Amino acid sequence: MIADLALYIGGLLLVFGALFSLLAAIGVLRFPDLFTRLHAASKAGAVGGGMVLLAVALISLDAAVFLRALIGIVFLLLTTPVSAHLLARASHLTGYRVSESTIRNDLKNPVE
Amino acid sequence: MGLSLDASVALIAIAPFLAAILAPLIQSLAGRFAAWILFIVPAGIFIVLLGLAERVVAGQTISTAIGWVPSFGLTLGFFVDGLSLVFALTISGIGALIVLYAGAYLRGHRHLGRFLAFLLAFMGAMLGLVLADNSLAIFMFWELTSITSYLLIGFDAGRQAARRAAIQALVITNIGGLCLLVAIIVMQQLSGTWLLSELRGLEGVVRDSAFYGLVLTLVLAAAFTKSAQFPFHFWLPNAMEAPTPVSAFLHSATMVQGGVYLLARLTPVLGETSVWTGTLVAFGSVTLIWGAIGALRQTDLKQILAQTTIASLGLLVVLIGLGSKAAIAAMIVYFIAHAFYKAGLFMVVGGVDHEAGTRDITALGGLADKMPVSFIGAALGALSMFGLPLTVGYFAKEEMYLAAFGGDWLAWLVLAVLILGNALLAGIALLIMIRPFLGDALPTPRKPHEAPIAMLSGPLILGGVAVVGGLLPEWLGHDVLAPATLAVLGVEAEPHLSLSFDITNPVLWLSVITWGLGILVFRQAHRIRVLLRRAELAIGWTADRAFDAVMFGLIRFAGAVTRFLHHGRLEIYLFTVFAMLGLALFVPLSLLGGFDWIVPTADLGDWSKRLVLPDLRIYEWGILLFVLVGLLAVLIAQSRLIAILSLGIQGTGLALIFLLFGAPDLAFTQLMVEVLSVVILTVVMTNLRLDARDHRPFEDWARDGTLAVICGAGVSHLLMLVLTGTFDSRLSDFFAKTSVPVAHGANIVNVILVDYRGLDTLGEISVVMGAGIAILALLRRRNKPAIAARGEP
Amino acid sequence: MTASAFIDLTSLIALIILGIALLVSLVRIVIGPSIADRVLALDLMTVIAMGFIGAIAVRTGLTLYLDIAIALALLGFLATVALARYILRRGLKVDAAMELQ
Amino acid sequence: MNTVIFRTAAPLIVATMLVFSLYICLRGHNEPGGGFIGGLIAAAAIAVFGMASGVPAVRRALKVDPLAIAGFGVVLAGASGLLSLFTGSPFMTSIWLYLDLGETTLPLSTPLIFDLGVYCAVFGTISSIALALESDREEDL
Amino acid sequence: MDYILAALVGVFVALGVYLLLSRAVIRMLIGMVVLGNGVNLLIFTAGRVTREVAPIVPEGLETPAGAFANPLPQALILTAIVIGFSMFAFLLVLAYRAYQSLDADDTDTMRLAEPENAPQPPLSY
Amino acid sequence: MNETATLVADWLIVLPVVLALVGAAALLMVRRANRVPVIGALLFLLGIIACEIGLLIRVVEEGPLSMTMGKWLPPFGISFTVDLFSAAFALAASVVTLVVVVCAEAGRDADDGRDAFHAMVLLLLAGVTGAFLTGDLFNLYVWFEVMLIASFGLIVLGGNPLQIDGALKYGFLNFLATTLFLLALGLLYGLLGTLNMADIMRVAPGANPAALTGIAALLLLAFGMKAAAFPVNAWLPAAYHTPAPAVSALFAGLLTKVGAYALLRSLVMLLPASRDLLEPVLALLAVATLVVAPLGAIAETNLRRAVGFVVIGGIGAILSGLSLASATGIAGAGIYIFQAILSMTALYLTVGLIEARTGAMDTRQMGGLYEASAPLSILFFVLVLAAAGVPPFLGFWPKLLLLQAGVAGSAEGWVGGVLVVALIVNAILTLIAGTRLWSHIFWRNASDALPLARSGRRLRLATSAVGVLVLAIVALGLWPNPLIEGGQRAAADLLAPSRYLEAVGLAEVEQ
Amino acid sequence: MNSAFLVVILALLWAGITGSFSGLNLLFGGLIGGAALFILRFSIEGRGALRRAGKILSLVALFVWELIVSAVRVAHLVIRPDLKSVLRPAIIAVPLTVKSDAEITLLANMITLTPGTLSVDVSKDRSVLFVHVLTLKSAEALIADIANGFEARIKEVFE
Ligand code: NA
Ligand code: NA
Repeated sequence: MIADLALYIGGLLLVFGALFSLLAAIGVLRFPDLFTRLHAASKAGAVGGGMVLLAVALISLDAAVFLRALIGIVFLLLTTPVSAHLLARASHLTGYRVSESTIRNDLKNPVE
Repeated sequence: MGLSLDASVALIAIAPFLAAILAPLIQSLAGRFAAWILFIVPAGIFIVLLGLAERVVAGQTISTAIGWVPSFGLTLGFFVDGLSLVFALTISGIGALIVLYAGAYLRGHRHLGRFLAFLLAFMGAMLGLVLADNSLAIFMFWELTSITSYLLIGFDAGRQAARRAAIQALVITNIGGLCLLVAIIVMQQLSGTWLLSELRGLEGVVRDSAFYGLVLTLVLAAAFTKSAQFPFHFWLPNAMEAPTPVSAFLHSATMVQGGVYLLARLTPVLGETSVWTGTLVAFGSVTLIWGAIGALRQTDLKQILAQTTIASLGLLVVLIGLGSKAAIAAMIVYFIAHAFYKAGLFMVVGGVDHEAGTRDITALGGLADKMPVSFIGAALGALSMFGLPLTVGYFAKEEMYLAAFGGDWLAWLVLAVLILGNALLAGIALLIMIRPFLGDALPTPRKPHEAPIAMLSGPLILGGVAVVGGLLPEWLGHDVLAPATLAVLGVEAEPHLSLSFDITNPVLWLSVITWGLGILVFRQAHRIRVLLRRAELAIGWTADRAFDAVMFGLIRFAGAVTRFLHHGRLEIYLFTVFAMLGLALFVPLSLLGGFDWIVPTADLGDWSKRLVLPDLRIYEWGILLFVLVGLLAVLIAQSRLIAILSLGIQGTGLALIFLLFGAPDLAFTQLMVEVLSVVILTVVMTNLRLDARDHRPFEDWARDGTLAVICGAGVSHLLMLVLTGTFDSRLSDFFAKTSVPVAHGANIVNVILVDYRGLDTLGEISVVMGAGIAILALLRRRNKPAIAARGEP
Repeated sequence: MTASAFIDLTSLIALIILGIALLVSLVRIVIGPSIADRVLALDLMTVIAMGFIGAIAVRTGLTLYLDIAIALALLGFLATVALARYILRRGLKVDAAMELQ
Repeated sequence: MNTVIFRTAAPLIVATMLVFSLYICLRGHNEPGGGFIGGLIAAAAIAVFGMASGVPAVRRALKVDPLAIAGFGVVLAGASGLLSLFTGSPFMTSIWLYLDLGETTLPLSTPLIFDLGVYCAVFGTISSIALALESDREEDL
Repeated sequence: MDYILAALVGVFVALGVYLLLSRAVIRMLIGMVVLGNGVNLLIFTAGRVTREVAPIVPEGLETPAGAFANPLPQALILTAIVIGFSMFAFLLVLAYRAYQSLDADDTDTMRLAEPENAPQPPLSY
Repeated sequence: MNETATLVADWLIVLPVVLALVGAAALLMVRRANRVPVIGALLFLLGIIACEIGLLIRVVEEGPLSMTMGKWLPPFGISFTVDLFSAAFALAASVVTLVVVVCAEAGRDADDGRDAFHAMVLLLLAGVTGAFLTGDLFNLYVWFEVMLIASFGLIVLGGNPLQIDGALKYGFLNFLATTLFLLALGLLYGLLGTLNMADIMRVAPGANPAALTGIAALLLLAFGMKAAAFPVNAWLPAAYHTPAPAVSALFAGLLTKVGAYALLRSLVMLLPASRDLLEPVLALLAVATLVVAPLGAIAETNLRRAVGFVVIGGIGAILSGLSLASATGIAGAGIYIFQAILSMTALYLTVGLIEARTGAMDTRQMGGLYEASAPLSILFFVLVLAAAGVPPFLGFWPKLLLLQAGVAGSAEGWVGGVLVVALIVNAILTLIAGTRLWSHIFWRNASDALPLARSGRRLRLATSAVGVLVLAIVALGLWPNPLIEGGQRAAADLLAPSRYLEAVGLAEVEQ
Repeated sequence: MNSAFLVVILALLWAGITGSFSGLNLLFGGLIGGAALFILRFSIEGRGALRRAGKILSLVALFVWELIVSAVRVAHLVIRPDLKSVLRPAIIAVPLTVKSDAEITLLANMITLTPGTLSVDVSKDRSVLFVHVLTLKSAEALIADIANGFEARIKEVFE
C-alpha cells in the first residue's frame, strides 16, 4: 500500500515537475529582460527538474535510485545558482542593458 | 675457347653491368688508366664471342637459358645465330675501341667514370638485346638502351640543347618501346611463347591472325622510332649533343641498329607479306633520301654523319623490306660496312673537333699535314662509304643492286632510289674525306696536331678491317653472310661475293653510275647546300620543331588541366564528391531496377501499407518536430552562436529518438557528445570571430540545394530499399543469447563494446587518443618556419 | 485507477507538458535577442530534457535512465559555464548587431 | 572567470562529477554507461575545474600530463586483451575472476580493465584538449 | 515508422551536404556533424527499429524477456559517434588555427597550398 | 564459443596491430623523455616487422590464416584474416615506416620531442596494418579512422600556414570519405545483417542486387576518395606537399594504398557481382586517373606536388587491375600496391633529401644536383624509372601483368583495349614528367640564388637509409619471381576465396 | 579533518549511487572520494569545517521551504496576464558581513534560489553582494531580510 502511495505521489510529482518546467519556459519567454528571465529559469527550472528526479526515485522504489536522484537534485541545486550568477555577471560586464522597467540599479558602471 | 657456355653467358650478361657499377670507382683509383682497364671487358667479350663463331658458321645455333622469372617463362640466356653473332661482335668490338677512345676523348673530365659506366651499361644492354631469345628480355634490354642513351646524350647536362636532345630521344624511343611491349604481349598470347626462336617456328601464327595488322603496326612503331625512320628521324641528329664517342657507338653503329635487328629478327614472323614489304620499302626509301639530302644541308661534320646515318638506316630497312636472300645478305654486309666506317668517321671527326676546335666543314681545310694519321683513318672510312672496290662498302652496294635488280616497275623504282641514295652518300663521303683534310689550310680555333693514339686506334683498326673484309670476299660471304641470312630467313643461302670484275654484269655499271653521280654531288655540294637551305627557310617547319610544339603544347595543356582540376577551392572539391555521390546513388540503382519497388505492382504492393501515416505516438511526433526545428535553425542561423546552439538542439533531438527506440546507451553518448561539442565549439568561438552566415549567391544556393536534395533523397531511397528486405538478425540473437551466461554482462550494447567487438573499441579509443595528440600538435607550436613555406615564391 | 495506470497517465501527461516546454524554450533560443537570453534558454532546456528523460524512465520502467538525466545536468552545467565565458569575452552587442542585419 | 562564487562552488561540483563519472564507468557492463561516458564526464569535470581555477592550477593538481593518462588508458586496454595470450586463447578473450570477500564477491575481469582503459583514454584526451584550448586562450588575452 | 526515420535520414544528409557546400569553414564543420548524425541514424534505422525495449537483460534472467532493440547497430553507432566526435574536435581546432594563421574562415580565401596565381609550368627542358 | 585452443603462433596475426597501438600509446606516455621515443619506436617497429615476417612465412606455407577475437565464432566476433596480399602489404608498410623513422631523425630538432611524432607514426602504422589484416568490414572502418587521425596529427606538425591550409582540405575530404564509407556500411549491414567479410561473401549473392550494387557504388566512391582516384582525388595534391618530408613519404607510401586495398577487398572479393556491373565505371575511373594524373606531374613546379601526381597515376594502374579483374589483372594491381608502398615512400624521402640540399621546393629554383650528388642522382633516377614502369625496376612487373590482362581482356569488350592504351599513355606521360623533373632538378646548373647546402652527417644517414630501401626495390625488381608468384596466388585466392572462407571457418556452412 | 570528513561524505555518496553499503564498497567509495579530493587538494579551504549538524539541518530546511515558495511565486507571476505591471525589477547592493569564500558563495547561491532574488555579482572587495530583485518593495527591507535570514544562519553554521 505504501508502495502504491509512493507511486501516486511520484506520479503527481512528475506532473508538477513537468508543469514547473513548462512555467519556467513560459517565464523565460514572457519576462522582459535577462535578469528577470533568470529568476524564472533558475527557480522554476531547478524545482521542476528536481521534482521529476524525485518522482523517478519514488516510483522506482529503490534505495539506490533514490540516492542517485538525491545526488542529482543536490547537483542541480549546486549548479543552478552558479550558472545563473555567471550568466548575469557576464551579461552585466559586457554591458547588458536591463529592462526599462527596472526601478533601481546599483550596478550602474560595469566593472571593467 | 675454354669458357663453358654458361660461363660465357654469365660473362656477357653480367660483366658489362658490373664494370659499369665499378667504373666510377676504377676511374677514381686508376685515373687515366681506367679506360685501359675497362677495355678488357668488351675486348674479352669480343673474344668469347669469336670463340662461338666456329659453331655458328657451321650452321648451328647456340642457346642456353638460366631461369630468371619462371612465372613469365622469362629466362636469362642466350641465343646465338648468324644474325645475333654479327651484331654482338660489332657491338663488343666497336665497344672496346670506343672505351679506349672515350678515355682519351674525355681525359681529365671529372665525370669520366660516370661516362664509362653509362657506356658499359649501354653495351651490356645492347648485347642483351641482340643475344636474348626471350621477347620480354629483348624488350627490357631495348628499354635499357633507351635509358642509357638518354644519360649519354644528356651527359653535358649544363646545356639545354643536350637536355632537350636527351628527352627527345627518350620520349620517341620509349613510345616505340611501349608499342613493342604490347606487340610482344599480343604475340605471346597468340602463340603461347615468349621465345622468339619458338615463335619463328610457329609459321603464320601471328601473320594469319586477326591481330596481324595491330602487331605489325606496333612492331614497326618500335623499330622506326629506334632506328630513326622518317618521320621519327629527327631525334637522331639532335642526339649528336652527346660526346662524340656516344655518337660513334650508339647513334651509328649499335643502338639505332636495334630497330633494324628487330625487323630482321621478326621477318619470319611478320614478314613476307605485301604490307610488310610495301611499308618497309616506302618508309626506308623516304628515310634514305631524306637523310642523304639532310646531310648535304649541313656543314657540321657530326651533323653530316648523323644525317647519313639516317639515310643508311633507311637503306637497311628497304633491304629488310625486300626480304629476298640477296637483300638480306646485302643488309648484313651493309650493316657491317656501315658500322665500321661510320664509327671510324665519327671518331676521326671527334679527333678533329678535339684538336682543331671546330667541326664546321667550311672552316676546315688542309688538316692532312697536321693530322696525317687521322686523315688515313678518315680516308679508309670514307672510301668504304664511297663503295670503292677493296672495301666492304663495295660489296654492300653490289649486293643491294643485285637484290633490287630486275622485276616489275616498282622494283626498278626501288633500284633507282637505291642508286640515288648511294650516290648522295658517296658524294658526302668524298666531302668528308677531302674538305677538311686536303686543300688549303684554314685557321682554326685551336692549333691542330695529331690526336693521341687511343683516339686513333679506333679509326685505323675499323678502317683496316673494312679493307681486310673487302679483300676477303669468300670469307665474308661464307662465314658471315651465309649464317646471318640463314638466321634471318631460315633458309640456306650462299652469297657469292667476288672481286672479279665482269663488265657484262649490269650491277657493276650501276656502281659506276653511282660513283659518277657521287663525284657530281661532291662538286656541286656547296650549291646544293645553298639551295636546300633556301628550301628549308621556305618551308619553315621541321619535325624537330613540331616536337617542341607538341611538348610545349602538352605542358601548357597539362598546366591548364591541372589548374582547372586543382584550383585549391575546397567547396568545389566537395561539390565534386557530392556530385559523384548523387551519381552513385541513382545511376546503378536506376539501371538495375532499384526504383521499381516504388511503382505499385501486384507482388510489391506491400509498400503502400507501410507508407500510410505511421503509428508514431504524440510525443514521438514532438521529438521529430524538435529535431526538424533544430535542423531548420541550423540552416537559417544568422549568427555563429545560434548555429552552434541549433546544432546542440538537433543532436539532443537525435539522442531522444535513440532513447525512444530502445537505445539508452546511444542516447547517453549522443547527449554527452552533443553537449561537449557545443562546449568545445563555444570555447573555440570564444577565441575567434567567425561568420556563420551563408554568403552564397542565389545560383550557388540553388545549385547546392539541388545537389543536397538529390543526395538526401538518394540516401533515403537506398535505405528504404534496404528496409524492404527481411533482416537477418543472427548476430544480435547470438549476442542476446550469450551476453549474460557467457560474457557476464547484462547490458548487451556494452558487452558488444568491450567484449564481442572490443577491438573496435580499442581502435576507437586510439582515435580519441590520436585526436588528443593531433590537437596538441596543432596548438603547441605556431608559425615555426618549415621548409614548405620556402617553396612558394 | 491502478497505480501503474496512474503512472502511465501521469508520465504521458508529463511527457507532453515537457515536450511543450521544450518547444517553448526553443522559441526563446530562436528569438534571442541577446546571446545571454539564448544561453539561458538552452540551460533551461537541458533541465527540461533531463525531466523528459526522467519521464521516459518512469514510463518505460527503466529507472536506470535516471543516470542519463543526471549526466545531462552535469554536462549542461559545463555548457552554460562555457557559454557564459563566451559572452564575457565576445560581448553581446556585436553578435546582436550582426543578427539584426 | 574570476568570480569567488564559481571558484568556491567548483570543487564540490567537480568532486561530484568525478565520483559520478567513475560510477558510470564501472557499472556500464550491466546498465547504460561505460568507460567512454565516464571518461567524458570526468573530463567535463576537469574542464569546469579549469574554467573556475585556471589551467595552471589544474595542471598542478593533476601532476601527470593528461595525454600520458590517455596513453596509459590505451596501454591498459591493449594489455587487457593481451592477457588472454596466457590462457591460450585469441586476443581479447575475456578472463573473469570472482574474488570472494566475505559477504560480497568482487567480479574482476579483463572487460572491466578494458573499460577502465577506455575511461582513462577518454578522460586524458578530452582533458588535454580542454586544457590546451583553455591555455591557448589565456595566451591570446 | 522506419520509413519516417529513413526520410529523416534524408533530411539530415541533405542538410549536411548543403552546409558542407558553403564556404564558411564553421558551417562546413557543422554540416559534417549533421551528416554524421544522419549516418548514425541511418545505421540505427538499417538495423530495424523497435520501440522502447533496451537491449539490457533484466536482473535474474539469462536472456532478454521478449523482443528487444537490436544492440549491434547501437554499438556500431557508439563507436562512430566517438570517432566522429574526435574528428570534429580536431577539425574544429584546425579551423581555429586556420583562422589564426591564415586570417580567414572562408575556403575561397584559403588557397595557400594551391595558390590562385600558381606558376605556369616552364616551357623548357 | 570456439573451443579449439589457439596456437601462440596465431597471435602473429594480431600482434603487429596490437604492438603498434600499444607502442603508440606507450611512446605517448614517455614523449618528453629524451631520445626514448625514437629508440622505442625503432624497437617496436623491429618487433612488428619480425612478427610480420613470421606471418608472411606462415601464410605462404599454409594459405590464409584467421583469428577471431575473444573466441567468438565468426561471424560474431571480429576476425582478423590474413592472406598473401594483406601479409605482404603489412610487411611493406612497416618496413617503410622503419625507414621513415630513421630518415625523420635527420630533419628533427631537439625541441620536436614533445609533439609525440613517433607515437603518431606508430598509430598510423597501426591503422594501416589493421586495415590490411582485418576481416571485418566495420573494423576496417575503425582502422581507417585510426589511420586518418594519425595522419591529421602528422600533417599539422610544424603548424605553418601552408600546412594548416593543406590539412583543412585533407581533413574535410578524408573525413567525408570515411563518413561515406560508414554510410555504405550501415546500408550493407541493413541489407545483409553481418559485418564479417567471409560471412558477407556467403550472404551477398542472395541479396537484392540493385541495393547491393548501389552500396558497392558508395563503397567505390568512399574508397576511391581514399585511394585518390579521379575525380575525387583533390585532397592529395592539396596536402601532400605541406608536411615535413618524412611525413609526406609516409603518406605517399601508405594512405592511398590502403584505399586501393580496400577497393580490392570489397569489390573483388566481397561483392564480385556488383563489381562486374560497375566494371565500365571502374574502367572509366582508371582511364581518367591514368591519363589526368601524370599531366599534373608535368605541370607542377612544386616538386612534392608533382610527385603526388605520380602517386595518383599509380592508383590509376591499380584501378585498371580492378576493372580487369582477371587473375592476372588482380595480381598486377596487388603487386602494384606492394611496389608502390615501397617506391613511393622512397621517392618522397628522396624528394625530402633534395629539398634539404637545395633549400627549395620549387623545381624552378633547383638545379645542379647531378654535379653535386651522385647518390641522390641515382636514388631519384631509379625511383622515377620505377614509377614510370621502366624495366627492370620493380614498377615494371605489375604493369606488365596489367598489360597482359588488358590484352587478354580486350577480346571480351572495350575495357581491356582502352586500359592498355591508357596504361601506355600513362607510362609515356609519367616518363615525360619524370625526365622533366630530372632535367630541372639534377641536370640543369644550380641557380646562384639558392646555393646547395652541404650534406651533413644526419643527411648522409638519411640518404643511406633511403639507399637501403632503394636497393631492396632494385633487388626485388631484378628478382621479381617470388613477388609475381605470390601475387598470382593471392589473386587466385581473392577471386575464388574458398581458402579464405576455410580459414575463417565459414566454408562448411556454405555447403 | 575537513578533508577526512569530505572523504566520508563522498564514500557515502558512492555507496548511495552504487546502491551497496557493504564495507568493501564503502572502502572503494572512500578511495574514489580520496582520489577526487587529491585532484582538488589545492582548491579546498583548510578552515571552516561544518560542525553543527542541527544548524545545518535547520538551514537546509529553511532553504528547501524558501525554494518551494520561491518557485510557486515565480510560477504564479509567470502566468499572470498583467505581468508587466506587477514586475518591479531592481538591482540592489547588499552589504555583506560574512567574509569567507564559502560563506559568501553559500549565501549568494541561496539568495538566488529563494523568492524574488538573484545574486548577480560580488564586488571586488567582497563587501557588497549585488542582488537582482523581481518585485522590489523596499531596498532596506530586502537588505535586512537577507542579513537576518540566511546570512545569520550561515554564520552560525560556519562559526
Ligand atoms: Na539554472
Ligand atoms: Na556502455
